[in-house]
Amino acid sequence: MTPDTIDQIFVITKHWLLGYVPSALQPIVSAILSVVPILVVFPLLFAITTVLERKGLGRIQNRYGPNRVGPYGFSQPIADGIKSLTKEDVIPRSADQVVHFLAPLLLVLAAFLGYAILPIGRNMVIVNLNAGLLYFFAIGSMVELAVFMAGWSSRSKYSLLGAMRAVAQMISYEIPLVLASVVIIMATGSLSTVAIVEQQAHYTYSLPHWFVFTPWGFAGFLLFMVAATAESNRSPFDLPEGESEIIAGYYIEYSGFKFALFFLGEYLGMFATSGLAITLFLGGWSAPFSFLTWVPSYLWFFLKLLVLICVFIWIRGTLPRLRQDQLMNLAWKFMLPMTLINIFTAALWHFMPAGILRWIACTALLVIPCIALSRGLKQGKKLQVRTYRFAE
Amino acid sequence: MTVIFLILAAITIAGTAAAMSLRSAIHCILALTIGLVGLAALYLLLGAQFVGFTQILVYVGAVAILAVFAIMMTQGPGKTIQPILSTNWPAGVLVATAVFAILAWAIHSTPAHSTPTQPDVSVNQIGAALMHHYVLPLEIMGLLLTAALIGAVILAMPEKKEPQ
Amino acid sequence: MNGYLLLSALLFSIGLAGALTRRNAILVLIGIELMLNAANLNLIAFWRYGPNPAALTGIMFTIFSISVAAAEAAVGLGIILAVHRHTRTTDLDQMNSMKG
Amino acid sequence: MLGEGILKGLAETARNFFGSYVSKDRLTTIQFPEERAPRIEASRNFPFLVYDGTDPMAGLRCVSCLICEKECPPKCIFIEKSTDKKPDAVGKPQFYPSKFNIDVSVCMSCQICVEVCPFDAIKMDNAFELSATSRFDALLFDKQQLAKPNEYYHEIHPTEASEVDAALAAARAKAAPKPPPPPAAPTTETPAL
Repeated sequence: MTPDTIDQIFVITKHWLLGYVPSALQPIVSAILSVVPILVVFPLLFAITTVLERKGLGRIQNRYGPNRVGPYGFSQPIADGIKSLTKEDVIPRSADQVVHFLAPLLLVLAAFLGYAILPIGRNMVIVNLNAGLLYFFAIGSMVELAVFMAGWSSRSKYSLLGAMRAVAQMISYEIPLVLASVVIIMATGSLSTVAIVEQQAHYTYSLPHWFVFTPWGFAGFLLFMVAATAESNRSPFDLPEGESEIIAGYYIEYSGFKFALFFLGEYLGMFATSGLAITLFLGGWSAPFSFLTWVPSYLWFFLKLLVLICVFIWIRGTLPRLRQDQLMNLAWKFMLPMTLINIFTAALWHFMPAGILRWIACTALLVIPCIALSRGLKQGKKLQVRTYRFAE
Repeated sequence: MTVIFLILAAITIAGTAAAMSLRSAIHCILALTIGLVGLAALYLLLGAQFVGFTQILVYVGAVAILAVFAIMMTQGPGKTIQPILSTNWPAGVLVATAVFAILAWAIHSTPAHSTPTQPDVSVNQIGAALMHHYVLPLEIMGLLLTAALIGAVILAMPEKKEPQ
Repeated sequence: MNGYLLLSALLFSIGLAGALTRRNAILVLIGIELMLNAANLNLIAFWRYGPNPAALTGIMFTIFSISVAAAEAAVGLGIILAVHRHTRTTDLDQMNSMKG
Repeated sequence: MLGEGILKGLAETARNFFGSYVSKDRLTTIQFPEERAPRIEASRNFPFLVYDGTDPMAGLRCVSCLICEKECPPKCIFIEKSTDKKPDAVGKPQFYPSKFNIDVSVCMSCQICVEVCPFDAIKMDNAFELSATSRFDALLFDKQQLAKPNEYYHEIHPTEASEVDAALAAARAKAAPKPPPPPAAPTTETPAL
C-alpha cells in the first residue's frame, strides 16, 4: 500500500466499481459514484460541527458543552436529528403553501450544488469545469432567492424583516466575495479550481507556494473570510436571525424537518465557502510542507476545513453582532475599496521583479489604505461617552 | 441529444408562460427564475458554459431579486383583486401570435444546416477575445453600467421636498 | 438548429404577449427582459451551429446583451419606483395623463 | 492599532477555551445529579413535623393547637384534633393531631407556621426532590410522611436545632419540680440531646 495508492484509494475504488457496470450506464453511474460520498460526508461533517460548535462555545464561556448524550456529548446531533424529525411541522394558515415548501429545498439544493467544483483530493473533484469559480458564485447567488422565498412565503412580519435583512446583507457581501477571488484568478490565469490548486502544490525549500503567503493573498484571504461569514449569515453578521430582535428571522415559521433543513443549508453553505477559501488561498489538498506530501491529499483538505470551522466558532464566541448600518458601511465603504486595492497590488506584484522590494511595496500598498480607510470611517462617527437618561 | 433539449425547452416554456400568466406578481417572478434557469441549462447544452453561468449569476441572482424588491415596494398590503390583464389585451395576444407565426414560417423555410462539431471554447479564449478584439465594447460596457448604477440610484432616491 | 430557433421565437412571442397584455408595470418589464433572453438564445444557437464558431462573436454579443439587459432592468425599476411615488399605482392603464 | 479590540477579544476567548481544559476552577458548573452543591444551612423548602425519641407517633411535639392551620396564608395545613391525650415533649398530657396533612403543592414555604408554633413542633425541611406522578394526592403529605426525628433536624439546621433543644430542656427542667408535693412520679425523661 504505497502512499500513492492510499492517496488515490477513492479514485481506484470508483474505477474498480465502474468496471462492473455495463458501458451504456457508465457515465450515469460514475456521476452517482462521485456525488454520493459528498452527500454522505458533508452532512456528517454538519453533525460533527454542531457538537463542536456547542462544546466550543461552552468552553469559551467557561462551561461544559453538551456532555449528556453519548460519550462527551458526541451523539448529540443524532438526538437533535430525531428531535427535529419527530417535531410537528406547523405551517401557518396564511402561508403560501408552494413557495413555503420549496424554499428550504432550494436552499439545500444550492448549498449542495456548490460542492461540484471543490477539489477535495488529488484528482478527486466531481466535475472539472474550466469556469468553476463562476459556477460557484452563480450557485451562491441562488441562495438569496431561496432566503427571500422563505421569508416572504411565511407571511409574517418578523420573517419578512429577517428575509429583507438577509438578502440585503448577502447581496452587499457577494461583491467583496467575488472581487476577493478575482485576485486569485489574475494570479493563476484560470477559473478552474483544479488548476488553481495545481499551481499552489509546488514547494521551494519545503515551503508551499500557497497564495496566502503573499501580501495580496493574505489580504484577499482575510477579506474572503469576512465576506464568507457574512454570506452564510454567521457570527458577527447574524443579523437576519437576531434572536433578540426578530426572533429567528426568515425561518421563524418553519418547524420540524424544514427547520433542520435550513440549518443544514446554512452549514453546508459555510463549508462550501470555506472549502473554496481553502482551494483558493490555502492550497486545497496540498500538504503544508514538502516532507509531508506522503500524507493522503484529502486528509489535508478536511484538516484545513476543520481548522477554518474552529476559527468560525471562535469568532462566533467572541465578536458581538453588528448593527445593520455598521454591516452595510463595512461592506460598501471598507471591503469594496480594499478588494479593489488588493487587485491593484496583485497586478503590481505580477509585474514587479521578485525580491524584497516587491514585498515592501505591496504590503505598504495594502496596509496604508487599510489604516487610512478605517481612520476615515471612524472619523464620521464621533463616539462620545455613552450618556444614560433615567426616568425621573 | 434532442431528449434533453426537449425537456429543457419544456421547462423554459412552462416557466416563462407561467411568468406571464400567474395572478400574484411574486409568483410570476419565481416562475420566471425557473424559466431562466432552464434557459441557462440550454446555453450549457449548447456548449457556452461561460454564458450559462453568467446568465444564472446576472438574472437569477440579481435581476429576479431586484424585481421582487420593486414589487414589494410598490404592491400595497393584501391581495390586489383588480384584473391582471390590461383593457385591450386581445390585441396584444393577436400581435404576439402573428409575430410567432411569421417567425415560425421564416425558420421553417430556411434550409437546416448544422456543423456537427461541438466547438469547445475555454474561458481563456473568451477572456482573450474580450481583452484583445472586443476591448472597446468592454470599456463602453463598464461606462454604461456605472451610468445605469448612478441613474437608477438617483431615480429611486426620494427627492428632497423643495419649499414651494 | 431549427428547434432552438423555434424555441427562441416562442419565448419571444410569450415575452411580447406578456409585455402587451399585463397591467402591472413590473411584469411588462419582465416581459421585455424575456424578449431580450429569447434574442440571446438565438445568438448562442447561431454561434453553435453557425459557420465559424471559433470567432466567438455569438458569445461576446450575448455577454454584452446580458449586461445591457441588467442595466436596463435596474434603470427600468428605478423609473417604476419614481412613478409609483407620484401616482401611487403601478397600473399602466391609469398612467394615461401626461401631466406627470 | 487597527483591529486591536478584535485581537484582544479573540485572545481572551482563546485563554478561556484552553484555560477551561487546564485549570478546573474556571469551570464553575456543577453536574447536578452526580455532584451536589454544598447544602446552605438556612435553605428551606417544605415544613415537617419533629418528633423526639424513636416512635414517630408518640414522640410528636405537635399538640394540635391549630395556630399554624389558622396562620397559614395559602391554607395548605389540615389538622384533626385527637380525643385522648398523651404526654408532650415537656411531659404535660396534651392533645395530639390524629390527622395532620400539608398539601406540598400549595405550600409556598413562607415559614410562618414555624414562627407561630409555640411548641417548636414544625420546622422547615430542605429536601427538594419531591416530584411525584399524580398532581393531587401524591403531593398531599400526611402525618407519617411529615414526621421526622429530632436527629434529622439537627442534621439539617444544626445551630437552630441546638437552640430549640436548649429551650426545651430548660422548659422540662422548669416543669419537672412543679408537680404537687407527693413525690413526682418519675416522668419518662426523654433524652434531651
